[in-house]
Amino acid sequence: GCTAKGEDAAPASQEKTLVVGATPVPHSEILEFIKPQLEEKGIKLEIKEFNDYVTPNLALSEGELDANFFQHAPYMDDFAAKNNIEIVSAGNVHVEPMAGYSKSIKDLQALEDGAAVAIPNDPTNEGRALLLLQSQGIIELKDNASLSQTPNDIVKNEKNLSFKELDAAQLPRVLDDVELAVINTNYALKAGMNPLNDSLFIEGKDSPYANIVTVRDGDTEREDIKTLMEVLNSEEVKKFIEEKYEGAIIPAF
Amino acid sequence: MLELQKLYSLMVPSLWETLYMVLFSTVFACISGFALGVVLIVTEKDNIMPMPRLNSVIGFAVNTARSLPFIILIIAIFPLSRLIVGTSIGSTAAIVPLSIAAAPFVARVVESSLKEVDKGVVEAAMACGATRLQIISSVLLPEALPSLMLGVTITIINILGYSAMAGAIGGGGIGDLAIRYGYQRFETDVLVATIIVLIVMVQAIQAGGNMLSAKFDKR
Amino acid sequence: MLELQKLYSLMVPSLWETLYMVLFSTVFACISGFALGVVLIVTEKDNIMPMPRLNSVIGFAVNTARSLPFIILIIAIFPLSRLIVGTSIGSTAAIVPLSIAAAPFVARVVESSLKEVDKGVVEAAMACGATRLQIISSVLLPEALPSLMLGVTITIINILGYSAMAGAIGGGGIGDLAIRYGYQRFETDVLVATIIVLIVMVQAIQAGGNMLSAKFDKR
Amino acid sequence: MISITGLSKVYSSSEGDFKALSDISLTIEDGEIYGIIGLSGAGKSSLLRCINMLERPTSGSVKIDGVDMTSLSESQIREKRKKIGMVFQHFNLLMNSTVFDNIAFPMRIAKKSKEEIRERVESLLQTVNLSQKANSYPSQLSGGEKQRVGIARALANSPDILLCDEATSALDPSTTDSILSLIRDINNKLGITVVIITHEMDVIKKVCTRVAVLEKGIVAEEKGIKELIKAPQSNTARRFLEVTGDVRAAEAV
Amino acid sequence: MISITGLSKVYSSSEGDFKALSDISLTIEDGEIYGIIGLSGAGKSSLLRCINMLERPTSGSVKIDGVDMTSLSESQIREKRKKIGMVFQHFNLLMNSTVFDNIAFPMRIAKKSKEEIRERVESLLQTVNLSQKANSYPSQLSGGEKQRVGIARALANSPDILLCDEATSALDPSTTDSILSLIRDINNKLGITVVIITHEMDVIKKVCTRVAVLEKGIVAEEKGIKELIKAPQSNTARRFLEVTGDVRAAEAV
Ligand SMILES: Nc1ncnc2c1ncn2[C@@H]1O[C@H](COP(=O)(O)OP(=O)(O)OP(=O)(O)O)[C@@H](O)[C@H]1O
Ligand SMILES: Nc1ncnc2c1ncn2[C@@H]1O[C@H](COP(=O)(O)OP(=O)(O)OP(=O)(O)O)[C@@H](O)[C@H]1O
Ligand SMILES: [Mg+2]
Ligand SMILES: [Mg+2]
Repeated sequence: GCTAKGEDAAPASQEKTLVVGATPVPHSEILEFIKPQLEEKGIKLEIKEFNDYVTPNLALSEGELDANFFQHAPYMDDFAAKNNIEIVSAGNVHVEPMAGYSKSIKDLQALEDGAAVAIPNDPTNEGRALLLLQSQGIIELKDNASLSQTPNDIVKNEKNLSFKELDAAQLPRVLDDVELAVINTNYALKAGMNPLNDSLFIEGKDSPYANIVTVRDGDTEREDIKTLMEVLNSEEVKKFIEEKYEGAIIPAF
Repeated sequence: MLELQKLYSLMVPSLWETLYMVLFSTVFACISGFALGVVLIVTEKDNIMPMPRLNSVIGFAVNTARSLPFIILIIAIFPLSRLIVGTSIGSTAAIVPLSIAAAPFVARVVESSLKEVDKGVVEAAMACGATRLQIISSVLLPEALPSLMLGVTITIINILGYSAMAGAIGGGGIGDLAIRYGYQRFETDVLVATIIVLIVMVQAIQAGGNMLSAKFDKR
Repeated sequence: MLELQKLYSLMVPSLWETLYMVLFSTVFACISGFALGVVLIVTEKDNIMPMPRLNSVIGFAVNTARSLPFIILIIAIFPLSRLIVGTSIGSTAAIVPLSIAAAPFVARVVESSLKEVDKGVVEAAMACGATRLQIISSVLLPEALPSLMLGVTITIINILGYSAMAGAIGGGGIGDLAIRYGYQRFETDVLVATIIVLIVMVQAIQAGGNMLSAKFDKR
Repeated sequence: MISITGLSKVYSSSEGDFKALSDISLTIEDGEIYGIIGLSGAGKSSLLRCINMLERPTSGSVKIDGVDMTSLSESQIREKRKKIGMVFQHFNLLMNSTVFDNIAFPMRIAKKSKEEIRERVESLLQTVNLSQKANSYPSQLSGGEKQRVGIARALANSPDILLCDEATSALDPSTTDSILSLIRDINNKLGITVVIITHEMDVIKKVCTRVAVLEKGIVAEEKGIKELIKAPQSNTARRFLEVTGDVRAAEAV
Repeated sequence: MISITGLSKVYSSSEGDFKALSDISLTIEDGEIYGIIGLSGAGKSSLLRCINMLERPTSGSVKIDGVDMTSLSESQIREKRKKIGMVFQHFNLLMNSTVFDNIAFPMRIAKKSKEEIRERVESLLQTVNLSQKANSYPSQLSGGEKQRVGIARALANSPDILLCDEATSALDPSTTDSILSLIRDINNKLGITVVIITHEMDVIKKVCTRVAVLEKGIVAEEKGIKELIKAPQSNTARRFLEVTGDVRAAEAV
């Protein structure tokens, strides 16, 4: 299986199949939304849902997928460098600003000494959460940019915060157990919180973490990929994202 | 109405994926696990084919396979999956790591079942001039059958549990549905529905296993 | 040098977390699993305390606990964890779902071991006027001891495997380290180190289990 | 006194029912040594097992000292059984316990003191000539040695009734003789009631006061041992005596 | 011809070594029915099990028809064993196989044809009077019935040598008699060699040509049955004969 399914579509059939890997929320939901539009343009979209941040990239580079849609550019770059594979962005789709939530405090200054802070434990989110906390001035990190940082890379922690690294989807569920949790917007939304109203702080709209569609190097000019990006960056999708995610997920095109 | 329809359209393919993955993984895990387990038993010292070196090597391999966290196992055998099923993602690809994770488990279960076979009966077979293979096939396995059935039942339910992790490589299935919709999307109705289906499946597997085991138990 | 130091500072606490989680989970899972397994056996029809209704209820409970994908089990018992250990995150909190996931497994393993005990010996105990509890404690358990040891060994290794998933609620441990650093962050040195540690642990557990089982096997 | 009235036992299996005992009525007086003989499969073991309710009779009653065993509760049966020793045809020893612990078993069940147990077991070990093997496990014993452990175990609690299912069949004549003397002794001294199944006419002749002859699940005849030898009525009894030379073949026809 | 030379057997266990047989030398001629007697624990079963190598002798040799069994390879021993039937003291039946399948077992091992197996098993079932129980499982049989299955199984492959470890101890005298007749018959007709361990002097007297008397692991005496009865030398032999009334107690002292 060296050739992607999209490429070996027989001329007999007009329909091309595009296999795209995605994580469930919101990526796969957005893809699900554009399925009919792509169909009209003669592209059959096959969504493969992943529960993991490593396998979709590997599967992409191996040609098992035509594209994937789950990560932001900094993570992709880091991944590509570490694994020596050539994958590139085909374009931005949306930004999921991360935000800090708490049930016990209303103001970050009220954070007690030694408080427990929950952050996501996966590499696309953990470093990002820490950088967000640094931008709030409560910790200092070794590096001002590196995404691969963990609590071990904290150089200054005046409040002696104790960090709990949890599965991202757990975070909304453990707000009772910690003072502060840095939660991805999609999970906060699903758990019934509104990032705009309920959060203590939130990433700015200029976040570098726009979620991208990733393809193998050289595929950006492929017709079907171009069509995919066209549809993803259409007004309908913008409206869909804005309506469905109530402003907590922001279109980045 | 719409909700039900959505539920249905989610559940049905997942159910098939689960059945597909669990069925094939069980078959492969049992074949290799039985082979490994039998070798583990018969090559023990004082057993019918003492080969302590081989025994240690296989024991080590079995232990190693059981040491790896499942997700790491999945990645470690990517090349193997591709070689065997031509792809490293999807339900079919998930069968490879599932089988490999379950086989050593089966091996240990088989080992512990076969150990319970009365040594006197094995002696009786030896006294007839039975070869080792004959002893295995005509004495050890049939005499341990009820216990093996229960072991296989435990294995199938274990594989079903592990299959929930097949989502990491896009394997899908009921457990993955529970995780993706119930856990990650917070959709309680899907969660409840998947869990009911899972409970029914486990219940059925266990009941079937118990029944077969009792049926073959003539002691 | 620095690398080694970093490795060391990552590994040592993780190792303790793993030992802590596995040890306590094993103890709790075994206590409850043995109790459930024994009840499952003795309440069977034709056994020493036939109570088919109770048997079905417990069988159902055991099956249900085994139906849930581990991550779902974790969130399902959040309230319980909070009640018992005061929090739902961290190594201590992870012990609750680990024990609950392993207990029904132990129950099935115990059930299948106890089934192998010679009925004649149970009869001999009955003929002496032994109570059911005495039959369980003085006949079933000691006679099944070697097989139970192997079952507990399988369980411990299973719990070790599951403990890798404790990372989801910040439980930490070697398996989680392997996943987060070795797998997700591609730090090969951490991956290799953790896997070596895991292999050594599994190897030691299995060797210990085999030894104890053989030691108590006087047949 | 053990009185059995109208007892039958049917074994049900998927292949159909098998009537092993039908309408057995017998009375065994206190202090008797009562023999049961019969061809292989005649129902001897089944009958013996019905006496202590190891096998529930399908119909009929078994009264011990006037108490109907079939009407007792589980716990009442247990109490009764503590005073009934049983030697099994297949020994049924605990494989993972030593000879000592096997013999001590019924006393531990009856919660005797450690001291008492040790003394009694040691004296029993001497009686059955197994002191050397106290710490051996059953798998290290010869057939006869296992049987002697079974006999010692049956005697451990100083029972009022002793049920022996071919207790001496694995023993050489000399060991058999010493076991029989032992049984006769305790019977004389303590007045215990003994029920013996045996194939060996020698055993019957040596110790039994009365004998029941079973034939295909019914009592073919029952009488004092002397009368039996003098005038066997049933075919089985005649054949038993003929084989051992007590009745000449000619007479038997 | 079976010739045993300087055979000893030591059982090692954690509690120390136990010498069950020491320096046994015996010759059993072809076509003989050879008896082995001795007290319980004397080493009879151990000796018998050394003949077909179920127990590896610690030292010494066992020659069958001139071939030293101890020097054979596993597969050569297997071939030899196909012509050696064995009846076990504890039956050792397959619990999950029917009576029929248990008896068929050695023939299946020897890859006999289905037809041949069916015929032979049916005739053996008739011989041991178990045709009714062909489809029963061992757990549904009485002790004597199990033993008869064991005997039928040992005869299934029409062996040249038959090793019987107390093959009739669980049988009533009449069944014993018919089994013994059977053994004598096949011995007469086919010239098979039979080695019998028994506690029953009746059995010895009825079928054996020669007898070895074991005492604590050594051969105390070995002679023709008539000479043994006339002039027993060993204590054991005297006691055996005394108990069965062949020698009066007075003479024995
Ligand atoms: N595996 C073993 N380990 C240690 N001792 C053993 C083992 N097997 C047998 N023995 C001992 O060896 C001796 C001889 O045993 P064997 O079974 O040959 O006796 P036997 O003459 O057949 O006696 P019986 O008539 O009681 O069957 C016995 O004292 C027994 O305790
Ligand atoms: N569980 C069972 N199921 C079916 N039939 C049985 C069962 N147990 C015993 N029987 C049958 O009942 C009959 C009587 O068995 P029992 O064991 O009482 O015989 P026995 O007189 O003790 O014979 P033996 O002298 O051979 O030990 C036998 O024919 C046997 O096959
Ligand atoms: Mg019987
Ligand atoms: Mg013996």
